[in-house]
Amino acid sequence: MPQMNMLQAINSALDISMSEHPLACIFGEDVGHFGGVFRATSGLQEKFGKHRVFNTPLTEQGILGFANGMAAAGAPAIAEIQFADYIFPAFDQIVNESAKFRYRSGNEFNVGKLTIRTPYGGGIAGGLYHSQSPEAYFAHTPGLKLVVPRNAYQAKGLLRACIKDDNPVIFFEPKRLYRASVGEVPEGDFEIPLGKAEVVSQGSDVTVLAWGAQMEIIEQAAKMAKSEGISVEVIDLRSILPWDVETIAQSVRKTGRLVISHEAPITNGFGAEIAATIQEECFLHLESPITRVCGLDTPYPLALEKEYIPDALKVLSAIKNSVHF
Amino acid sequence: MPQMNMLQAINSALDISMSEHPLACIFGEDVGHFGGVFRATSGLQEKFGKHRVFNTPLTEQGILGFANGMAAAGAPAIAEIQFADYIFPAFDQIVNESAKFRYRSGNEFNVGKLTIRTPYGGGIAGGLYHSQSPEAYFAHTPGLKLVVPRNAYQAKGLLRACIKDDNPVIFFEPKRLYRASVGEVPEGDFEIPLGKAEVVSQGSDVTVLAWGAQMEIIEQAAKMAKSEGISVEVIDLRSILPWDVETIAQSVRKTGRLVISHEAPITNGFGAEIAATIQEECFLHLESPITRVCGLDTPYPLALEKEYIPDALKVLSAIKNSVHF
Amino acid sequence: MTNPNNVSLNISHELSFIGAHALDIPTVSLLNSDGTLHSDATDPNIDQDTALRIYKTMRFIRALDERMQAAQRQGRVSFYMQCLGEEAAVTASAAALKDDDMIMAQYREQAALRYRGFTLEQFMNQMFSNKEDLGKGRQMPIHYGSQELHYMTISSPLGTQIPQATGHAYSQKVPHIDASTGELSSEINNVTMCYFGEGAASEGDFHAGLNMAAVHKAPVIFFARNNGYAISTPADEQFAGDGIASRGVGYGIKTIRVDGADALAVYAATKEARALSVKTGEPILIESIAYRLGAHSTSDDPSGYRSKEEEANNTDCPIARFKRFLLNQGWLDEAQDDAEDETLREEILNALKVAEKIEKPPLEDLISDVYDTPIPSLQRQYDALKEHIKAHPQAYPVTAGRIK
Amino acid sequence: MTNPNNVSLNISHELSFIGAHALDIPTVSLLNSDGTLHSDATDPNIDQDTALRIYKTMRFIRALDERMQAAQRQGRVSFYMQCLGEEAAVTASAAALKDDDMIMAQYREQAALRYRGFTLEQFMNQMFSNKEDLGKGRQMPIHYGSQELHYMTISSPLGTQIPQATGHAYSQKVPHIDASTGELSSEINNVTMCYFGEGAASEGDFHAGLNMAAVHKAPVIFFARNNGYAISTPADEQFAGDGIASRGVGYGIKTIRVDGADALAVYAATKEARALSVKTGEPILIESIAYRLGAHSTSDDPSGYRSKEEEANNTDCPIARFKRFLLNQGWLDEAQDDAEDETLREEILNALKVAEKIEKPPLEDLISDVYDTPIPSLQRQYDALKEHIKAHPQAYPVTAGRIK
Ligand SMILES: Cc1ncc(C[n+]2csc(CCOP(=O)(O)OP(=O)(O)O)c2C)c(N)n1
Ligand SMILES: Cc1ncc(C[n+]2csc(CCOP(=O)(O)OP(=O)(O)O)c2C)c(N)n1
Ligand SMILES: [Mg+2]
Ligand SMILES: [Mg+2]
Repeated sequence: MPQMNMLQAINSALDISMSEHPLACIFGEDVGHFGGVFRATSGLQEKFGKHRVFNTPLTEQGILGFANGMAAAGAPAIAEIQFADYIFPAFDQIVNESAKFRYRSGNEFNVGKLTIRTPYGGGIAGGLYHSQSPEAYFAHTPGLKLVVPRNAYQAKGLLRACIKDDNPVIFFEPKRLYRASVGEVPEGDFEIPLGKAEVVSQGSDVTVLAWGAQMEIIEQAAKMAKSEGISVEVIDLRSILPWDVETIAQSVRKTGRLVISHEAPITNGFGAEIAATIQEECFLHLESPITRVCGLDTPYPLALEKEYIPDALKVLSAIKNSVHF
Repeated sequence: MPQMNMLQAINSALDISMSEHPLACIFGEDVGHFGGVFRATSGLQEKFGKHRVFNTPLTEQGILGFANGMAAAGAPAIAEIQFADYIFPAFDQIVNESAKFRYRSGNEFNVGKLTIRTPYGGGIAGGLYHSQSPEAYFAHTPGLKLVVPRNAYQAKGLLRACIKDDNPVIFFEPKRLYRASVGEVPEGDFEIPLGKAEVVSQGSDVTVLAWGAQMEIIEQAAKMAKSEGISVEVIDLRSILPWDVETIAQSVRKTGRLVISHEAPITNGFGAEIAATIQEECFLHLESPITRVCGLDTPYPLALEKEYIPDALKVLSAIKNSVHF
Repeated sequence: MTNPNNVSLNISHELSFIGAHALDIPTVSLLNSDGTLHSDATDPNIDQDTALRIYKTMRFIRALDERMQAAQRQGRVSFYMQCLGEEAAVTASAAALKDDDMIMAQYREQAALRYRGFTLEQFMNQMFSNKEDLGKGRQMPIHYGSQELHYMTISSPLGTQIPQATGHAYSQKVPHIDASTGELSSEINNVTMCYFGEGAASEGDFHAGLNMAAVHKAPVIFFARNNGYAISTPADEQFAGDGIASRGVGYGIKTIRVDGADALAVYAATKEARALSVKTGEPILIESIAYRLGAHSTSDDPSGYRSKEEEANNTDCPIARFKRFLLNQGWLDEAQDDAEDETLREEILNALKVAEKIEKPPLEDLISDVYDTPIPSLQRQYDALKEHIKAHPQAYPVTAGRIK
Repeated sequence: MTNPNNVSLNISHELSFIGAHALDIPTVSLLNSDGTLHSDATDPNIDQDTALRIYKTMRFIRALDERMQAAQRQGRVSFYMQCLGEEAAVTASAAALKDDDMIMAQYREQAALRYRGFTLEQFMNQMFSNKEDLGKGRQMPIHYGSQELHYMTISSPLGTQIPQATGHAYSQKVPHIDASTGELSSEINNVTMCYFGEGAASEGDFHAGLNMAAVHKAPVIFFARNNGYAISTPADEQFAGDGIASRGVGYGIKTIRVDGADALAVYAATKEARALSVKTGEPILIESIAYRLGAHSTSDDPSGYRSKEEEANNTDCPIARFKRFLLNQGWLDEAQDDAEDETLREEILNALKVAEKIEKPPLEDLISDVYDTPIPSLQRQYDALKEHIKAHPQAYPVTAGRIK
């Protein structure tokens, strides 16, 4: 199997998707000839033509409005938002339109063919507006699916599933890993099912859960914990909506403990939903409170980013507190 | 004390605020001569002039952009979004701008003088787009304050506090109660502090928590529970951000049980944050899982609204399940 | 414009500003108020069938609007919006399209849907959100939609359909593009028709939709209904340019302004716009000028914000004008028309009585269509709700009896 | 326009479209490339002090840009954006303002801030996000701001400052309105200056900001920097109208297009715009045409998206042109100027070396300014963080030693 980094894996998933459907289009700011500011769409305009892979004017609400209309016409619409921090001008088109299109029309119309790709997350000295992890803003919206890959392999398989899924999906790409995550990825087509978490490594003392770039951090914390004699079950949630309650609950029934970690600010992040649901599902099995290790409740900082982020040391302390409660 | 309905109470708070500061302005769609589609700003243009109380063009992002600029200039900017369902085009201006203005500038600039008023909530046969309760979408945003009054008295006192507070605040008005909630409200100025929940009635078996229009529902459920011998402590959260962890935790430490109810869809609603925090704060005191009685995870429906809403019967069952766990 | 900044290249050494209203934009009108063509007007040569179809659609909508306005006053429906004054703008523009051109409307365009053949029963079922409603009873009255008739279901948030129409139209163009040259290889089959009010044109989505359509040459017709008001907000508190038409040049979009109470002018302009658009792919902006003769909706009373004088000066009925044209042409028998109108009004009342008695959608429809298939958490919520309703059937009379 | 639809009233009976580029918009240029005034040009009669202040600002910014671009290549700062080619557009427009007119810029307008007196140290402290940075080290390099200098802190999301500038300007007008007549009772003290790129002008916020300014007559100058590119996207994939200036008429805003590499033209146009605006309250749109001579930022390489030929055809240096003017006027001594430039470049390097060594902001600044005072939950998070850092000082070397 060839080695690919995450950008190559994404590019490959896009390439296959464009070949699959003659009406499929990829569009967004700078995605055309330039191939996107991170080069995820590199080479695709040359291959599929300027009419199918193109730059848009600089308007996120327009990109999503355009994408909704294209998807409503039955064509796969693959829209890129250059940074997840800039998805908010499109919030109305996503939350009030994409998510509600099928329901409000009684299934006369739908935008199931819509996929939104957007790089998210911190750790790149990006400050307030090149670091946000806005998944929780969308998680309160029935009608959307939300997916976050943790590495190159997952990125290709999950993105293909997102594009083929008949619902509007937002695919959050951990930009810190774009070039850093390299691994074996099949050249050909494959899919990883949406809505299923993955137990990345088994353990018995505590369940630790994250998604996307944060997986690297919790895996590191799990290793540190192991050296202190704590056995951690590491889970990658992968899909935020729908999310895999059963896999998490099963793990927590076994370990009796849960630590959730995400980069976004703690208050009303998606960790809140997981904690709320799991304390109910596993009430009689919990041996310590469910803990969240997350970003602080501030905008994303720059100079003090290291202090801000939920790093492995912070996750490790939470693991220890949970086990020694 | 005079009797006022909630609209009159709001109007009175606005009137006092406009008199207080010569640069204060009220603006939004149809708020001018017409006095707003619900008439909350009725009579104010006549009193303070067309230059201080005025209609805007139909653009929510513009209203909030304009409001941010005015507040940054040091003038109290009181913006109305006609329905909370239409606040999403302004999401970027609120979440990326208002909330981060002070932080990103190192306090060189701030929009503390911004207040956003918007009618929210269901129960008025409004369907998808005249019924939403979007508070949780904003609750994940450090820098904002969020406030919801439950009756006319609270509306006046809290709105005055919002306008005087030196941070951007969203004031969600339960439109179902605009005319229905009538009570004694002081003619003159008074304030109710932000960030403080109120124990509306004391009880010992279970704590039931809500905010805004949903308070009426849980009070009704508490009465029904009482007739079945269950003693309910009823709490009005009042402020979503910052929220009063201490008052809730204290109550739950006493009752050992918590039921949270809100109109918005359950997944990642603000109930999730409360449950996540309280299971951690009160882990050793909880005698049953924290339960949420909320809207279903669908867009807000019309014909089957009665089935959809978290009504008193559903809250009552949750209370009973919690007590008999 | 072949320079990097994409601007015209004439240089001036004199400091002078372009006037705030530098364009002179006329309103195209073809029919006199007496139903005769202006002497110097371009005759659009409308055929008798089309003309009668337009007329009957307008007459139907007027009757429906009057009946439903009254029904709302009686408390039989919760909400209604009339098209009064804008029937010609909507109907004649829809008539200039092919019946399978997608229409993406705002909400006051029921006449376009009727023109396509939406039945009286379908209108009623939607307004009573009963189980026969194509929309499954989920939206407020007047939020119609029909896949079969290529009429996108109405969405309340204003302006959102504008960039959507651009994307929709663009997608229809894609198969007609020669990948090697980037040029059109054939005429495009369909345009997308996008209606919106002069109020909604203030939304950011308007800007995005028109700009993207111009840049990407999407075959979309932007039909701005300037009826003078957005609820209570008059047009001069909505914009300071010369109507909506003055914006066309800012996007590089060919534009025309028409008298929206003149069915012939609207028909002719839209037909020409469509012909241009399918040939070149380019979007066209049409601004229709007609006064909103009625209230914004049943929730409002315009006497609170507009004067009796203004209302008295603006009473132009587009149906009456077009009727005079038809009578002049000898295409209409007035007595027969009156009789048909009478019958129609009875049919409407009867249909209303039928629709209001049809039961509401079943409980399943509370959760279907959120996704293509319900996700597990929603299915669990639904199962719990079913149990709850079964335990308290008296509290949920609409659905309790029908739960399986 | 005194009719309910707020449109001009001329009627036409002929079906014809307004052309997509119906306006003829010239570019105002005053200075020849040799630094002489065009023979038929309006002389703005700039005074020597202002001219020299403009020149020295431009020279400073050019030196700073070159130094910081290199510093980024050396890995000393993470990011930088040059103003190359647009120095005259930014500096001369700022020079036409009063120093206490608020400037709300996009990010490439460091020259305006320098013109106001932002010190070399202040620039450096921001770029190194050290504890002396007015912004407390929270934003990426080049996100400057200064309350004292009336320069609103830069915000990365594009276009957001446009409607904000409208609201800000409107608020400055309020005290000058006579409540009884609604008219201005005196000249307005200040305008608000709003800079943005031709790319950002595609955002919905642009539409909202300009429309609201026109309707509410807010004294704001919209200064569109059309430099041909938005990162890699060329202007002809950004809009299809004639530049940004063609949009003015759509909002009813007086508009002018200037040669942005011509400091005199920019100065004259902005001065005139300001004078109009403080008198009437009305907004003005200025489009500046200048080519982005450099890369978008240090993160990009334009050779991937624009041709060598194009770059070779666009090399107009605004500083050189203005320098020739100054020399012609006899206001500048070239040898002295060269020497000053030399010294300046050394000062910049030294300041960089100082700033990069100043320590980062203290831990408190991680949570201050989220609110006016920290809310309880954030205070708890902070306390926990402090304990954590105290327990692991080696992992947080930047702050650990300074925690109280
Ligand atoms: C985004 C959004 N904001 C506000 C509203 C509330 N609203 C409904 S109709 C309307 C006025 C629309 O006026 P216009 O576009 O001129 O259409 P008309 O009613 O005149 O046909 C408003 C403000 C809405 N539906 N959507
Ligand atoms: C809302 C938003 N979308 C996207 C971006 C990413 N971005 C930063 S600069 C830029 C191009 C801006 O071009 P233009 O407005 O022409 O200004 P210029 O760089 O040419 O001065 C883009 C797309 C952003 N900062 N904000
Ligand atoms: Mg209107
Ligand atoms: Mg540019």
